[in-house]
Amino acid sequence: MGTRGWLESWPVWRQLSGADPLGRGVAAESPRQRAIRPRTADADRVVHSVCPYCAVGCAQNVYVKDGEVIQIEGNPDSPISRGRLCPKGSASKQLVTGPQREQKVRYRAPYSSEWTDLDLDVAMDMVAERVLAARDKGWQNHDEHGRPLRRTMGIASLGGATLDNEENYLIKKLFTALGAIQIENQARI
Amino acid sequence: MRLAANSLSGPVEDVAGQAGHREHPPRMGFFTDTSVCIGCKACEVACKEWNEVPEDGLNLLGMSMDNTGSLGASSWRHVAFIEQPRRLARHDAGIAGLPVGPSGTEATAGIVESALRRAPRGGGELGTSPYEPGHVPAVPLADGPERTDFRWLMMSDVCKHCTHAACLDVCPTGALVRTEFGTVVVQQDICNGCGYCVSACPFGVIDRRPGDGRAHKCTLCYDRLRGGLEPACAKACPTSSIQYGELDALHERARGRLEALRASGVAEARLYGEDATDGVGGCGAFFLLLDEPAVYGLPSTPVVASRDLPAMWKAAGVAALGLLAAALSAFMEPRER
Amino acid sequence: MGSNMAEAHPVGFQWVMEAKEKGATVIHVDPRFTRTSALCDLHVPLRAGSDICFLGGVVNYIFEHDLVFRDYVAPYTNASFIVNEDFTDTEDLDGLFSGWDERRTGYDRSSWQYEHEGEGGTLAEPSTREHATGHSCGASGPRLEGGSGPIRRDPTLEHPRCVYQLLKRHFARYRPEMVAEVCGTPVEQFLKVCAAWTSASGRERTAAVVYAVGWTQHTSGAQLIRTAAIIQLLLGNIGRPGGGIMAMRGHASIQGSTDIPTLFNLLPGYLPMPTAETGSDLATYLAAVKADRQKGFWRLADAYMVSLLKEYFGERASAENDFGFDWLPRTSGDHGTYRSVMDMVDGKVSGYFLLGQNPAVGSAHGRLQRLGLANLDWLVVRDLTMIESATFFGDAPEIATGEIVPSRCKTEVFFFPAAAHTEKEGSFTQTQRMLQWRDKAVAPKGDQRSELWFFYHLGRKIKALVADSGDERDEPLRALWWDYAVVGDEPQAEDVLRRINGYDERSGRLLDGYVELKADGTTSCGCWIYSGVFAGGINQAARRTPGSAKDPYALAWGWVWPANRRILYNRAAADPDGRPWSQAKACVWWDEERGEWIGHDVPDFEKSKAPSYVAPPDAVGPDALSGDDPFIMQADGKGWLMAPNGLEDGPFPTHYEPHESPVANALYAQQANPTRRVYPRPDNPSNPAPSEGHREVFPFVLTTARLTEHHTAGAMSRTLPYLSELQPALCVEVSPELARLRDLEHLGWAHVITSRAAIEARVVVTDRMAPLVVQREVVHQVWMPYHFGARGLVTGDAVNDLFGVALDPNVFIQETKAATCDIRPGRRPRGPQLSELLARYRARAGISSETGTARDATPPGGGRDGEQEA
Amino acid sequence: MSTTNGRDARAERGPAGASARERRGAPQDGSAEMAMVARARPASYYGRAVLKPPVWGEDIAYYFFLGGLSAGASLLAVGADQTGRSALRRGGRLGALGSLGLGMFFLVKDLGRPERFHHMLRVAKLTSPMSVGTWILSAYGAACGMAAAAEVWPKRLAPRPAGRLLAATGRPAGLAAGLLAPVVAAYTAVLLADTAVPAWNAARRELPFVFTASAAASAGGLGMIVAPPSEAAPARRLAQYGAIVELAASRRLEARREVALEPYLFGNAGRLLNRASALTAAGVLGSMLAGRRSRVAAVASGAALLAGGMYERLGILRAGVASTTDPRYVNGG
Repeated sequence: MGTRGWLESWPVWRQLSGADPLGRGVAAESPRQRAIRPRTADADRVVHSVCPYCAVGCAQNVYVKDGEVIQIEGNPDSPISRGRLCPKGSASKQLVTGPQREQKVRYRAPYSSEWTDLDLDVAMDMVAERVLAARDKGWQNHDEHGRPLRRTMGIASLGGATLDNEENYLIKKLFTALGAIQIENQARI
Repeated sequence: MRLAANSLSGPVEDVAGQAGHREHPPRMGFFTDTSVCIGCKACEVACKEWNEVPEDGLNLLGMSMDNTGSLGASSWRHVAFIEQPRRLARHDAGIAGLPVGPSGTEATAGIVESALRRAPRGGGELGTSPYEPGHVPAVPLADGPERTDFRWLMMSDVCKHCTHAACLDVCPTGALVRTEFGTVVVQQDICNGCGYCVSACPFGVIDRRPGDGRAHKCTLCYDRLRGGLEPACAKACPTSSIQYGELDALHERARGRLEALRASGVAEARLYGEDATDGVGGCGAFFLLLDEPAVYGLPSTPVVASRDLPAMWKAAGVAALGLLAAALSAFMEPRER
Repeated sequence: MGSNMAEAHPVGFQWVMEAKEKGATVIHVDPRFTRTSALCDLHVPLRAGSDICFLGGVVNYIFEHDLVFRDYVAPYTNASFIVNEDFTDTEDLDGLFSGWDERRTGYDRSSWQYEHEGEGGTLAEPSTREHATGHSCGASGPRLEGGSGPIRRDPTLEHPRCVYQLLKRHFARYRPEMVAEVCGTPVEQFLKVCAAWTSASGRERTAAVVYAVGWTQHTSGAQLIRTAAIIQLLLGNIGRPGGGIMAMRGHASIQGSTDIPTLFNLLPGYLPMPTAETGSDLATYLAAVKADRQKGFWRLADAYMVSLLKEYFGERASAENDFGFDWLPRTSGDHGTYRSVMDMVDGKVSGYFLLGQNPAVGSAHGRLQRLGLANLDWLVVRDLTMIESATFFGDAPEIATGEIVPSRCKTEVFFFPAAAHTEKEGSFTQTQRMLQWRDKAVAPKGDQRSELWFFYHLGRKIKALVADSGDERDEPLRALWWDYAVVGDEPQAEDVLRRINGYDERSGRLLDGYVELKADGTTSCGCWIYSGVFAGGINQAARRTPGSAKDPYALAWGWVWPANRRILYNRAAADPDGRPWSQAKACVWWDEERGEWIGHDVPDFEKSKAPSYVAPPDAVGPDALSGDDPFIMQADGKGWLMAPNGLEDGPFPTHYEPHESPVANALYAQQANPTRRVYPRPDNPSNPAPSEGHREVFPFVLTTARLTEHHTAGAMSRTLPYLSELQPALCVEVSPELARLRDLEHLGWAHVITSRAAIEARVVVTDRMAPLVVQREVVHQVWMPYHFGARGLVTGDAVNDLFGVALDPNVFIQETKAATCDIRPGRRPRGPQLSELLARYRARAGISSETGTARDATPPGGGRDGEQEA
Repeated sequence: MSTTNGRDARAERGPAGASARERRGAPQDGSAEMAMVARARPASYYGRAVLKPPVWGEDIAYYFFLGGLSAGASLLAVGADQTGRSALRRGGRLGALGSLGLGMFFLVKDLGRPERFHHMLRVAKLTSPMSVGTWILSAYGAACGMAAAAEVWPKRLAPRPAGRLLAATGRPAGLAAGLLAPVVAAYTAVLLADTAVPAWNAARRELPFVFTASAAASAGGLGMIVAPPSEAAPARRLAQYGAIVELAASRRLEARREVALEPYLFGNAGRLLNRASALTAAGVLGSMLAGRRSRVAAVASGAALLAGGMYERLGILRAGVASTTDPRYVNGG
């Protein structure tokens, strides 16, 4: 940088030499200010999504950079939401990227006051075994009139209103094959 | 160097040009139409998400549904909620015929006010820092006439991006600048936290963030504007209460809206901040209000203090000369023994 | 009504604001003045839980002022149908309909049926309580033998036993003065609503109704919505643009979780679960789902069911084995979530899955929920964050009272972190039945997994465990088709959706819609109403073409079931001759030249069936639908002003007081819904009914709602700083009048007490709450948001602890929108003192487990409505 | 924005001052609030401040005081230099630099980002009194520094080139400092007046006089401390002039009876300003009665004047803050 360049980098010089003598605009801009652009411009990709809160179904654009969500905002193309989001929808970046989210499987042993960590695959095996055991424990083959029931009262489930259709489909299908009938969700509440 | 006309006050045709921007885009701004605000606060959240503004206190304030309290270093949008035992034009609150007593609005507002009196900086840190009102003396519900009506006003407040921005005028580091869009922003790499802008702003908008030390306020999403996007709050606003666009077009739209509202009987509707002849030369963010500005916590007649700067320097010059003269005369006396 | 749309669905409310801008009158009927009320033209207060009386008053007004849209009502509804002469109305039985069975505390519905031409009159309808009950009808029209006719009709609507006249008489006493007395709504206010609503009727104008859980969470919730449906039918506002009844549902895919249900009584597509009675074989089951001689598309339920079984069991489902029907479990009565929780308390349930659900905060009677959780063998919680339902062993209020002792609580808890909506692909079905596909943005971290992953792999592991068991009861697991496409270890949601859409099993082609389904096992389909979502082999839910002037319904954005129809029953948007009622309200219409229905929307009618078509008398199913039968899912093709079948609590909606009410029923001796489900148990006490005395103990009406800034039980909002700071504390809103009465201070503390719980909150004194005069007495209402719990950035007592379990008889939804309570200044007591306080209140009110559960207003000792468990 | 009809408003409300006193001065027992609520309140948003109270702490008041003191001291030093009062010159020059240095310390300390102090020199903004002040201070500081350096340069090093240079520039530097000094003393008043703070802005005509006069009084006090009474007559006179103008300007603020000026009279700020007036008056009286005879009395009087000057700035700062916390001062009422 020559002397002139050095001088140019000094706002006072730019005040004296340029169109902003009072130093309230261009003269006072820093290099960072001149380079500013929206962080979404640096996104690797924009992914189409839908707000996970209420059932209006506002379309969201999820901006992703380096495998992380850097911004979520409304998709203006949506005939439902026209790009708008309520406070909850507007907070959904915090919802998915915030520190409140758990990342590890946690296990509370009977009679304990503590959580401990558990390997995911081990936990899955434990749950599979317990499902079959609970199923057997609550199994009912026939009712008092001898009519077939083929069901278990040992397992119950609650949830699904914020899950995907495909997920609910598998849940209902698997539980039905297991004979579990007490499968419920928020729609009952 | 020559200064343009109305450098300190009065209407300005080309604010960005006055700040040295050449071939700049038209002046952009906000029109906030409070008559369609549903008080959802999406603007507050969308603003914080985009600008990564920190949470500023988890406190119940008792100001109707407002738990933000005011604009501040960590609240660049603030939705005000005003409950009034009055009628809003043809709106019917359904109070008539109910077994009601006097309104509670005065008493509840009184309790909040007395709590604010005890708050740090008189409640001026709402929107910037946590504040727990704690227990305040109860105000007995007043006797009086039965309430007969009710209205609930909501308004999303924001930095006004004044034509003559006091914060910008007084900033000694050049951290505050006028952008090519005619908006006013703090350059966070420059601000040294002198705090002058805080005292200068006639709207009580900008503040210094504790722990950070720098001044913060709405940037009208300068970065987004640079990318051709609209500000986060305006984009989120479900009912288009917050409208973003070219200021001239917004003015036109606002006048149309005002006429329509007045025609429908809302006699109190008024525009605030759209008048280029007001004390700040008009605002880049202006409002359609349904009551007088003070009700929303806005100054009735905001003025940029720099308007009087020449007079102030003149007075200071006289005082300085006076000091010089006093010093001279102090030594002019014959030498004492 | 029953919805606080601006607060609970702000983005949806933009359309209301736009309609208002265009001149629509917007009315909000709600116990409390909300952010919705502030933006409406008119807010009308009413007492929580009195909505049927209010709406019945509107029905009455329509008849009194002769405002029925006859051109619509006569051809499109069952108004002209003649009803069995044995039918007796509540007017004559003081709040009961004919067919009441005291022993079963339920109705025999045979006297509610239509009269048929020719021999026999009515057709016998089997009607034990557990058969074809409301909860097994889902959103479909219920079975109706003889729906295809010939039904006796009087097109003049003069016959004293025609539905029209019966309806008129049923609501004759619901006059404005009665509405004022029951609802507390001043006559003048009520009449304003009537005038505005009825003016939006006829060819040129329509009115729309928006409701939410403010209507469903009542012991008469289903009938409440029916009352609105009756009004909308009478005004000709169903099936038309700008009309209808809009359920504002509260969760991203709660509509989807009803369509593809995780509900005990339903299989996908509103097919009922087999019951002990209907489950002996497929034919018996199908006979219970559909009548032989009925109209409409439900007549084809055999094709839907067989296709489902083909998806479930693949090759193993064949005509020889009844398509594996016998592998399905059978229900017997109520297996709803509240029943299950009581069974947990009673030690009958071993394991419990909570999938994005937080019943310790979000379900009624939190204490019962937590005691249930503490009495399991194991509990699996899958959520984004730690929730109260997982950490109950450490932070339940019952630990302070000594009711839960961690060291003696055996429940083994597994917490699995869930993937968020950005971390998995899949479809949500929003509140207008629209499926919208989400793409996956990023990979979840650590152990976070989707439910799809979890259940796919759980199923895989279980199938492996039972592969060689030899046990007959494991046969359905072995037969279960589970070969969904997997990439890495991630099951592919799109493949699941393809299987839901269905295939032609012979050609392997994806089906284009449910009309292609066959009952012979040659098609498979996971959910018949979703068939078509992969029409043409394309994921229609992932379409994102915005709407335009030429395409006002944005038909290429997402996909709406059924068949991408945006307005259900839109045949009714045209007059009987097939012309739009008016050009401004044109939606679909009959194009004579092309010989088909066309329009802005996808016609919800057989495309080439002319308006003048008259079905032959012996036709059944879709073939029996005439050109003026717009309601193609109904067994008679008509909109039902009277429901001869499908509802537990009567063919007409009737005003009953909420399960807990401060006042006696002013209309009938019958106090509350006689068929409501109550559970008289010591751990589920009810506050007394007025006839039982002690009404001064719980003198106020309690109601709850959402805040814009929070989401349901709070796990997705109380944990976020940006939302928590906006509503940082549990508050209770009271009127200045109640504040004065109870010495409550703005921003001070108060506690709210019912026979179940006492919880504390900060007081907000506001003019937005106002007392009402009900039956000449002042009634105060208390409002609280229900989002708070023990965890998160902002915490508070769980409001749902205040409520007990009393359910709607049709859908088993609890009454959490109206109860009685007391409110006192100051914080609640802690630990054992809290239990003592509640015991004192129960003693003062003379509460036993039977209190409040009496069927009617007659002194206790008569019929009981308690669920009688064998 | 300041109230233009303050007189009427105040007259109507009668004991408006009393209510202000209650709010800030009286013990907070709640009775004030009760009384307040009973009255119909002027339109406001829950009584919340319209403006942000200044973030400036007492450090800034110290800086104002020390800056003024430095300016006055420089003037004294010039006079003393010209009139051969070496003790007064020495005390003035060192006092000017010392107080300036200490003042700068407080100024920088009060910044949110002190390490970015130098950003003040990025721009030269005529619209910003703080920027203008910064540049004046820079020049003034340099002059002050050179004058003080000449004062303390060891005699045995005088022959060195640097010593010779200092000897030559000491006087011109002192003179330059003296000429800049009045601006240094006055600009801080403009700095305060050029804000939205009602009490400061409404006093924009008076504040420069208060500030320069107070600077004179303080410097006079300093002169009386650092110089023997025999040399300190100009210091005493300067103090007297300053005190008279300062007290007169304060009275004038009172006399204007504008609502926005109320905070100068009541509450915490009012008490500080009363104390300032009392100390200044006592200092001047002391200097007139005993200043020329007793060194002890002179030092005591000087100290009183200095304390008075400091309380003056503290009071003005507090009055400004107080005027922002009540919406009444912005929107009337």
